[in-house]
Amino acid sequence: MSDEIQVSIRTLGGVATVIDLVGDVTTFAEEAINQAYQGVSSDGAVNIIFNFRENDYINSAGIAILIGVVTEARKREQKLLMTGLSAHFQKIFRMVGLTQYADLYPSVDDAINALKNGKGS
Amino acid sequence: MSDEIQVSIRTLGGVATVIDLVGDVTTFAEEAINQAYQGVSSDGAVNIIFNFRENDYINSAGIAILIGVVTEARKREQKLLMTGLSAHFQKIFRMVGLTQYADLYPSVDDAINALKNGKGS
Amino acid sequence: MRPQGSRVVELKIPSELGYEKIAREAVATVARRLNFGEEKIEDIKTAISEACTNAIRYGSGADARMKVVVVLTADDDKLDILIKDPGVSGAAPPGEMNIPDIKGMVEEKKRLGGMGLYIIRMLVDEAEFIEPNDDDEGNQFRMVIYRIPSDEENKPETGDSGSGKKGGTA
Amino acid sequence: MRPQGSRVVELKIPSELGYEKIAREAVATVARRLNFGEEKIEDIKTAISEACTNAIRYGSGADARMKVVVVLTADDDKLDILIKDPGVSGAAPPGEMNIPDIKGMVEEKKRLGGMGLYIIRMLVDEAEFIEPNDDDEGNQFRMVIYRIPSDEENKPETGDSGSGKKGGTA
Ligand SMILES: Nc1ncnc2c1ncn2[C@@H]1O[C@H](COP(=O)(O)OP(=O)(O)O)[C@@H](O)[C@H]1O
Ligand SMILES: Nc1ncnc2c1ncn2[C@@H]1O[C@H](COP(=O)(O)OP(=O)(O)O)[C@@H](O)[C@H]1O
Repeated sequence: MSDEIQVSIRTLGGVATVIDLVGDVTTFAEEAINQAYQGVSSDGAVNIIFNFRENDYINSAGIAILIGVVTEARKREQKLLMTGLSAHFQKIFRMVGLTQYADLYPSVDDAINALKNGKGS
Repeated sequence: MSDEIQVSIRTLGGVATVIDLVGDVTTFAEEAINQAYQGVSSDGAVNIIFNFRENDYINSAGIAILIGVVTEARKREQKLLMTGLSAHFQKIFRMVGLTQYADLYPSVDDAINALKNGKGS
Repeated sequence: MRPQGSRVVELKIPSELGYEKIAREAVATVARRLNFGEEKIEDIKTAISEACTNAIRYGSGADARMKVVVVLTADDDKLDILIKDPGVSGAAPPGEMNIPDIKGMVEEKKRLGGMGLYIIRMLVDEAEFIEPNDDDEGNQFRMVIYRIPSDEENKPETGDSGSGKKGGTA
Repeated sequence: MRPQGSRVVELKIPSELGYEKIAREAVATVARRLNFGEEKIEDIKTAISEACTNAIRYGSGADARMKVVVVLTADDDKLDILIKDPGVSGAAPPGEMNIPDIKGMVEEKKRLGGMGLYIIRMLVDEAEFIEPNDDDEGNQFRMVIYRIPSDEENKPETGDSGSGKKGGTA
C-alpha cells in the first residue's frame, strides 16, 4: 500500500552495517527487508543495525519478518541491534520478547558506541 | 475539540511581539487568539508576529479570526507578520488575499530580520 | 501495482465541529494510496475539512445527534468525495461560489466568512452540490480530484499553484 | 467540557490490507478528543490495526470487495471499539489468546505469527470476540479502553507498561 517501505544500506567504518527502514513495516515490507538482510549477510556483515524511523507504522506481521531475520542471524552468529524505535514500539518489541534477541538503542550512534565499548559480539 | 490551541506571548527585544500558536486554528481558537491579540495591543505592541506551528490544522473559520485581527491592527496602525506556515497554508493565505495585510516569513528570525532591515512600520 | 476496480471507504461522523478531522485523515490515507503528491494531499485535506465543516454547521445545525456521511471512492483515474448532510437547517446551498471580498471584510463592510467554498473550488478539480438521486432530504456535495492533471492544468508554471501539478506520479 | 452523551463514528473499509490505517487514524482522533495521553493513543492505534488486519485476513479472505465495519463509541468513561467482518473464511476466532512463543519461532519449531491477539490484549482493557446480536454471519471483535484506570491497573509502577496509567487526564 502507500508509505511503501524504503530500505537502504550503509556501512559504518567496519564497525557495523546499518539497514535504514523508512515507511511501513508490515507484510508488504517482507521482500525488501529480507533482500537487504540477505545482501549484507553475504557481504559478511557481523554487526547489523536495523534503524527504524520513529513513528512509522509497525504491525505484528512486520515483527514476524524481524523474527525471521533473528532466526537467520542466530545461525550466522551475527549481532542484531535495533535503533530509532518510538517508546511505544520499544514496549511492543519487549512485549513479544524480541529484545531477547536484539538490543535496542535510541540512535545508531548509541548502538555504535555500545559496540565499540565491547558489548559487541 | 482535541488539539486545543495553546497561545503564548513573548517579546523580542523591543523589535516585535510574538504570538505563538500551537494547535488547531479553527473556530475554537477564537477566544484565545483574540485575547492574546488584545493583550499585546494594550501593552502597546506595534510589530506583531503570529507564529504558527507547521502542519497544524487551519480552516476558513480560523482564517476569519485572523481577518478580524487584521481589521483591528489597521485601526491601531500595527504591523502584522506571520511565520511558520507550511507551503500549503501560505498558498491558502495568498488565495484569500490575507497576504495583502500581513507579510509571510518562513521563521520568526526571518521576520525579525525583515523588520530590522527597515521593512518594519 | 494499482488495485483493479474502485475502492470505497465510507465514514459516518457526528455532526459536531472537530469530527471533520476524521474525514481529513481518512482522505489523506486514501489519497496517499492513489499516489497523489504531498502538496496535493494537503489540498484535498483542506477541501474535505471545509466541506465537512459546512455540512456540520449548515447541513445539520451542529446537532451532534445528526450524522454527516462521507463516501470516498478511489478509482484508477480519480478520487471522488461525496459528503451528505441531513439538510435540516433549511439553508439552501449556494448556486455559485464567490471570490471572498477580503477588503470588504477588513473594512468591516462585509461579514467575516464566505471563504470555505471558494477555497474548495480552488483546490479540487470539480466541486458542486448535487441533486440526491434517492429520496434523501439532505444536501450532497461532491468533489473530484483527478490523478492525471488535465490539459488545462498542464500549462507550464512553477510554484505551488494548487493546480495539481505536483500531485500524483500517474 | 466533555460532550454529553456518547459519540459514534462508523467506518466501512474495503477488506484489503492497508485500509486498516484509516481506522488507525480515526481512532486516534477520537481518543485524542477523549483526552487519552499520547502513549495510550499509540496503544489504541496498534490494537485497532491488529484487529482490523485480522478482520481483513481471516474474516474476509482479503477479498477487497468485502467490507470491514468499525464502530467507535466515545463515552465519558470509555472508548468502545467494535470490528465486524463478514466471516467468510470459515475461520473460527480463537477462544483464548496465547503468549507468543518467540523462542519456538526463532528455533523454527513454531510458525511465525500468532502475536496480534496477544498484543491487543496487552494494550487494551477488554478484548473479545462476541456473539453478534442480530442475524449477522460474520465475526465481531470488541475492545474497550477505559478513561479512568481501574483499581487493578492502578498499582504503582513506573515505565510505560501499556496499562493506561499515562492515558487520560480524567
Ligand atoms: N452543506 C451545506 N448546506 C447548506 N448550506 C450550505 C452548505 N455549505 C455551504 N452552505 C451555504 O454556503 C455559504 C457559504 O459557505 P462558505 O463559503 O463555506 O463560507 P461560510 O461558512 O463562512 O459562510 C454558507 O454561509 C451557507 O449558507
Ligand atoms: N477476525 C477473525 N476471524 C477469524 N479468525 C481470526 C480473526 N482474528 C484472528 N483469528 C484467528 O486467530 C489467529 C491468531 O491471530 P493473531 O494473534 O492476530 O496472529 P496471526 O495473525 O499471526 O495468526 C489467526 O491465525 C486466526 O486463525
